[in-house]
Amino acid sequence: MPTILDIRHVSKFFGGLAANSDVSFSVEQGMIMGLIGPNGAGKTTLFNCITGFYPPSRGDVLFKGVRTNGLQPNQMCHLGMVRTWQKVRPLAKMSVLDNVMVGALARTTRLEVAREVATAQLEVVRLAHKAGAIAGGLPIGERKKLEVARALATRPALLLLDEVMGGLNPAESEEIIQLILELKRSGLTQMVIEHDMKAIMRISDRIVVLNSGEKLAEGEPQQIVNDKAVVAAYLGEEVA
Amino acid sequence: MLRIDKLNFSYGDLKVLWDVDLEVRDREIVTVVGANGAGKSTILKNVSRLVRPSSGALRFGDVDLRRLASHEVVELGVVHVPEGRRIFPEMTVLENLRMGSFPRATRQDRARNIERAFTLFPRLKERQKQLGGTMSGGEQQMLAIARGLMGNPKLLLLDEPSLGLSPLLVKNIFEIIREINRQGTTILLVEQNVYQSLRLASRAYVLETGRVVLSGTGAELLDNAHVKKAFLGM
Amino acid sequence: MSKLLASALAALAIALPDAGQAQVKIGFINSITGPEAPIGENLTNGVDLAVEDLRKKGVNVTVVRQDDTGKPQVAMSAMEQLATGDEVAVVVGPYTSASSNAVAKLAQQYKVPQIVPAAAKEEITRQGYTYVYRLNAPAHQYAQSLIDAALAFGKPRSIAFVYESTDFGTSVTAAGKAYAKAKGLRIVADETYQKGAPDYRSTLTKIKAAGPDLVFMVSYVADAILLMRQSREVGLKPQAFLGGGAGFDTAQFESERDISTHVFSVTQWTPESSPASQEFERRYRARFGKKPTYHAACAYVATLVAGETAAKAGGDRRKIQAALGSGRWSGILGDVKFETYEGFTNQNKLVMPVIQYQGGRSVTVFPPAVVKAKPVYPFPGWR
Amino acid sequence: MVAFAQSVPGAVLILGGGVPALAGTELGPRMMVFLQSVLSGVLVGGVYALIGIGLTMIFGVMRVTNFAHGELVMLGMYLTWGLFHWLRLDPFLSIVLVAPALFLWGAFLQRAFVNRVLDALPQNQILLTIGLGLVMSNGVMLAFTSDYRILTTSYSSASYDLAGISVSKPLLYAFLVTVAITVLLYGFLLRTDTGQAIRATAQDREAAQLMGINVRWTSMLAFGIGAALAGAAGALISPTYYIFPQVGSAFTLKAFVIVVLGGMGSVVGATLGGVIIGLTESLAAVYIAGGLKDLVVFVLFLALLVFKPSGLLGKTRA
Amino acid sequence: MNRRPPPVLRPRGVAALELVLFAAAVIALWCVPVFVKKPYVLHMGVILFLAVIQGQAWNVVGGYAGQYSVGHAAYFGVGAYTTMMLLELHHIAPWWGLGAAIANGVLLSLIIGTITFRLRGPYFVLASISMAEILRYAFLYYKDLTRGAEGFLLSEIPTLHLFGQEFEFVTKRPFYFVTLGLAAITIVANHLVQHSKLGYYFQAIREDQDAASSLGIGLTLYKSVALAISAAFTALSGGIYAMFVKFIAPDLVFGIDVSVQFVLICIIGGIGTIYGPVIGAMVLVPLSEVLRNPRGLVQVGLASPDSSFVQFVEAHLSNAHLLVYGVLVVVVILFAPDGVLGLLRRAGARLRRRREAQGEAGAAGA
Repeated sequence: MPTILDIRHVSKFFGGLAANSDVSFSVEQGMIMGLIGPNGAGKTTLFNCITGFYPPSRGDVLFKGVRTNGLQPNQMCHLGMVRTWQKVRPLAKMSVLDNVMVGALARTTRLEVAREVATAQLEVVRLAHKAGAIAGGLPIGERKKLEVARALATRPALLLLDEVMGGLNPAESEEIIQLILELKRSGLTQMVIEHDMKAIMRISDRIVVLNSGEKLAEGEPQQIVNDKAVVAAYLGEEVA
Repeated sequence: MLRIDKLNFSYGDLKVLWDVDLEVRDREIVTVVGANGAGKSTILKNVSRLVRPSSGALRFGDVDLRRLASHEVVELGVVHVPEGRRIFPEMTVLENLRMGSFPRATRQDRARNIERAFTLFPRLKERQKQLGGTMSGGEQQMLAIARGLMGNPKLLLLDEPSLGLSPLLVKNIFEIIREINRQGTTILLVEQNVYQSLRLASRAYVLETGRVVLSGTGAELLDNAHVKKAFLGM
Repeated sequence: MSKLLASALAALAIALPDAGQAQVKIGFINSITGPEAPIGENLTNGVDLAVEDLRKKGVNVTVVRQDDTGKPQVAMSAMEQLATGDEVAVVVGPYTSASSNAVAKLAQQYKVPQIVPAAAKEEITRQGYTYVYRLNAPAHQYAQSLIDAALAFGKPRSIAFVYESTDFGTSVTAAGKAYAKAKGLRIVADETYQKGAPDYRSTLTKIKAAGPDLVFMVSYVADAILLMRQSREVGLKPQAFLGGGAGFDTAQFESERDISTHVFSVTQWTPESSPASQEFERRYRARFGKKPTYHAACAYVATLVAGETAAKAGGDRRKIQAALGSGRWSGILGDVKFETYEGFTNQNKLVMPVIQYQGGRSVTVFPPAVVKAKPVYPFPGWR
Repeated sequence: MVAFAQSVPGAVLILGGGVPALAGTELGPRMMVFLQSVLSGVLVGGVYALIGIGLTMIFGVMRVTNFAHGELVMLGMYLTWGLFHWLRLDPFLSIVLVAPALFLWGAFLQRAFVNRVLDALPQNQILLTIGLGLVMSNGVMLAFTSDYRILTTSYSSASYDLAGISVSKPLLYAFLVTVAITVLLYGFLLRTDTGQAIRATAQDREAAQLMGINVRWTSMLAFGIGAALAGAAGALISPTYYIFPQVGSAFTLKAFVIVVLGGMGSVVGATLGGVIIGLTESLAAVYIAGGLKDLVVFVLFLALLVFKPSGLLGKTRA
Repeated sequence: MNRRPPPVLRPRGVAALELVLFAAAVIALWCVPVFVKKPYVLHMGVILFLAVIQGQAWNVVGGYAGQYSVGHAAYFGVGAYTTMMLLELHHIAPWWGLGAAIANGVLLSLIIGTITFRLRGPYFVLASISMAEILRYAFLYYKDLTRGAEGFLLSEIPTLHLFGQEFEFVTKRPFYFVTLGLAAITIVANHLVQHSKLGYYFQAIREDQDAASSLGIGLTLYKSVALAISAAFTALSGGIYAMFVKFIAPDLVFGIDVSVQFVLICIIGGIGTIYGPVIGAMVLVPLSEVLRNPRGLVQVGLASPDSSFVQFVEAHLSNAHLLVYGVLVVVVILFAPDGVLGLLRRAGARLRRRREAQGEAGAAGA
């Protein structure tokens, strides 16, 4: 499988503080890459560096083989990379359909086309029955789905999901997991930040573990679970 | 001393805590462990009245905490050392400490408490004129705890004191927590660092997605396989 | 609140219409509120006295008052209202140059005779308007009288101008600069300032450094006082301070003895000018408890002229216009006649006396024909 | 944040920075003009600083941009004028009445209005305070008409002579009182528990609550103090200014320029900003044009917003 | 029991009804001068329509795109001065002048946008105010170019020859028709913009700039477009205002109160809606006019000249219109942040719910 995203020695400093330091890994087309780590490990910062919200302080991000440092998020979107947010950001006063249409309009200027795409995406996330509702009024589970639908409507090649299951009840989480797996089957590459370990172990093809901004480990889920360093990062050191 | 019954809490429509029961007895160290986002910090915020619960009872001794404002809880002797230290960055170490004894009743002990803080954390004595914001993470954590102690707490709520600290410092902090407890302060500790905090705890609760799934003495839980599973998803 | 209520009730009581008699309706646009209000008050008082006199003569006048707050656009809508809504026969006012000029255009358009009592801007009577009559002397005379006086008293060689960036300030200064140049005076400073930010110390310091023999200032009330205060502060000491009318010729300015003493100003009228004027001053003082300014005198005369003419013409605007053009009146402003000369249309020729504040009151010091006291020149310095 | 460095940079520093440019020449008339305008600028700037400090207190503690700040200055001016006019109370003495009155008024405004929009969109806060400003200025206009008022005291146009440079007495008094108030305020904020509680609230509202600080109360206090400082500034400039209902809006804008210049929320920054704006106005009036001094201030402001958005002393802007 | 149906998209019928109502309103207003001859009524109409245009214009950038400019006087003033100066100094007829006004407004918006769109929140507001103030001071100072505070007084508007007809801009009538037409056009244009990709993007930017950016929306580009559209209409209204009022000066057209008024029209009516500015204008314009000039009521025939209300207002409240604005803003922000329209909508929803509840109760009873 060809590489779609290549992260090379990326560091991000805020003042003197390193939120990411020297992180490297690559994501292959069609896979699901899990990104985990304790609070404050720098996962969201890395997402921000990849999607153009921050320029990396050092290192390069290559998307589809092109160096994208310094590009703006909207340019990244047009290149085919889109993200969701840990804290959902619905366009609160717009309807659900309008939210998704905004995403779809990245690829068309015609509203009818965008409406069709959006309606289809709402079907995919099973939110079609709420098309006319105001986005700000949805319960959290549906807002998370809306985020995904809106991102999908931009027709991405790579989807970055930031804690899309956070705050959901088990049934809702399961629904999202099925959705992610379905998207994978349709060939979409995904990168997933998640705290629900059960879920991330189930869906990921590979996992990168960040700790205090550095890459601690990378491998398949089973490798990660048995990695001493990872266990220590999560449970604290076993001090004799 | 502290009794939480059937506590439910939501951020907007995002439900974070489901029917949490929790008890802290005099002189105990009680630990709440759980993964990120499990709702540990939210319990503490409910106790210190930074947030308002949807339902449930919160009692400190005979006092119904639900009737009080944040600053009144502090005056009762329940002091919350928040996650991320939250020291006042533009104030000196000494000023930060002084703020810790803002409640009128504690001001008379100010000098003595500052002495105690400097004994516990000699580092702070060296840095007393320095601005809080310019100190290292470990120093800030020490300051945050020291500042909490300035309010003569009967019950100290500690939120993730080990977060982002080097292993050596973590060990140090845990020793100090034990010392504080030995001097007579009851402690409710919220931690990610499962092993160390369980080892410290008289009793502990395991929180998973907003629910208490396990409780027992620290030692019991250390041996429980479920704990590891809850954290690593195995 | 209770005061408001009381007057609301009073309003109810007053609201009974005068029945019977044929009336003359005069529109009066004035700066009743706003920065020029202290001057506007003088005009109002003048109009009130004129109405009294007209009633005595059997002319039953109704004055429809409009406040333009000193703003031309408000004055214009007031004029529209008077012309089309209230159907007045003739309009007196407004006070400020900017407002008068704007209203003049409408007066011409709606064919409503307008008598301008005290606005200086040259253009008002230079545009060939046949319905606009001006009682007072225009801007260039302010400047000419003052500069002539200074040249008669001493040998100034240079002059500095400080003026408010308003229509009035700009037009008087423009005329002043032209006249100063013609008289061989060197212009060493030309400084405008904005109303509402009254810190002129830097500007005045700059002028002090330029060392002019004459300092010519144009401003409305509050600024005039502050300009002189700050001149005193920074120790500005020319041969003479020339105040271009308006704010420099008010009771309030006069009462600020510390700073007004020895300042020259120019005026359209002084109480000393004739026995009739003295009588007017006496009446005015008795009625309003203060000294009348030229604004009051001008408004008084303008209203008398308007009322009499309108009464004779039976309120017909066209006839009033004709009568104003051909009429001749005499009173406290001397002889009034609206003439057409040197590019002016319907402009009353008025000699502007120069006054100086001496010992807390103003005295006429120029031209020689009307002099009442000796000028103090050069400026002896601040006390 | 109500930021405090341990040292207080003074106007002396600025004077010292400006003079050497012309050093070596004799005190010719040009030098005199320069020094005179620097001096006037610094004196006026001191009073500006007081207005700015008031605004920055309010912003620092509540994150509310108070667009009615100039109107508070205006109220201070009218109160002073009234006390002088009816009771013959000296404007500088009247501060002891004006500042507490404005304190109460500010605390009331905070409690009754501003408090309700603390969590609203920033633009709604702005509009609310603009609305309050309109109510204040036009309420005053209704009560007092829009006439310009002027205060005449025995020292209205008096001055000291300092080696040929004139020092306006009322301005000098105003400056000295400003310095005294500022020093008292610094002392209050740095040394007292209440003052420190205000700073703590500004730096971290939630953490302050956890220290047992009643943040609702500190917010009211901060707004009250901010208003009192604005009122005091109004009283201080009354003897050298004129007073009319709309005088406030110019001060609002100026105060914002000052506060942004110094870094929003920084008291030291506001002090510095006030003096810089006073100087800029004064020098611009002399070396560019009197009619352009306000324009120069705004251009400076925009340039700063664009190139150094955190202000001269500010660190970050979240 | 019947479960409430899921919310559906607005049916086409509603849109059609809206169109019909809109057209009917415009036609009805168009006929007003046939029946009402009083110039004062037409005068009020013109002021009202201008306010509608200004509110619509501000709404594009402030209401839809969420960029709270409190410096729109800049575009208004530039529009007014462009039209007036071309006419007075170069004898260029105002219909060309208005085109130039729009062009200058757009040009200015690009400059201002470049500077201010880097800023957010209060900083953006302050920067926008500053830009208008800079222009005001510049127009006051450079009097060789602008005549400074003296301003411009319109001499005469040339006769317009169009379709073989002559139009004289002397009375209020032609202004009434022109401003009514433009107000209608503005509303339609705004409606079209909001129902296009642009409109969607503007709203997305308002709701969440970061989210919008991540969805492929170039923030600077689309904010600039919104500002340019807004500036164009504002400049146009400025040009017409100059022609109508016949006098302009820097304080009059560049003042902060002008900018604030534009915002108020939208806030009071309902921000970010097509009819909000219309309602806002309908509330604000008559209100301020009655307070400023209560005798207008007499002219319109709504009050007798001797009525105590007129006398009272004249005696005490003639300068209170800004006070009332202030009170309105405070009340609206505190109690009806969505404006009058939002209030009406909420009341409507409550009524509908009550009726539904009654219907259900009735059904249950039967």
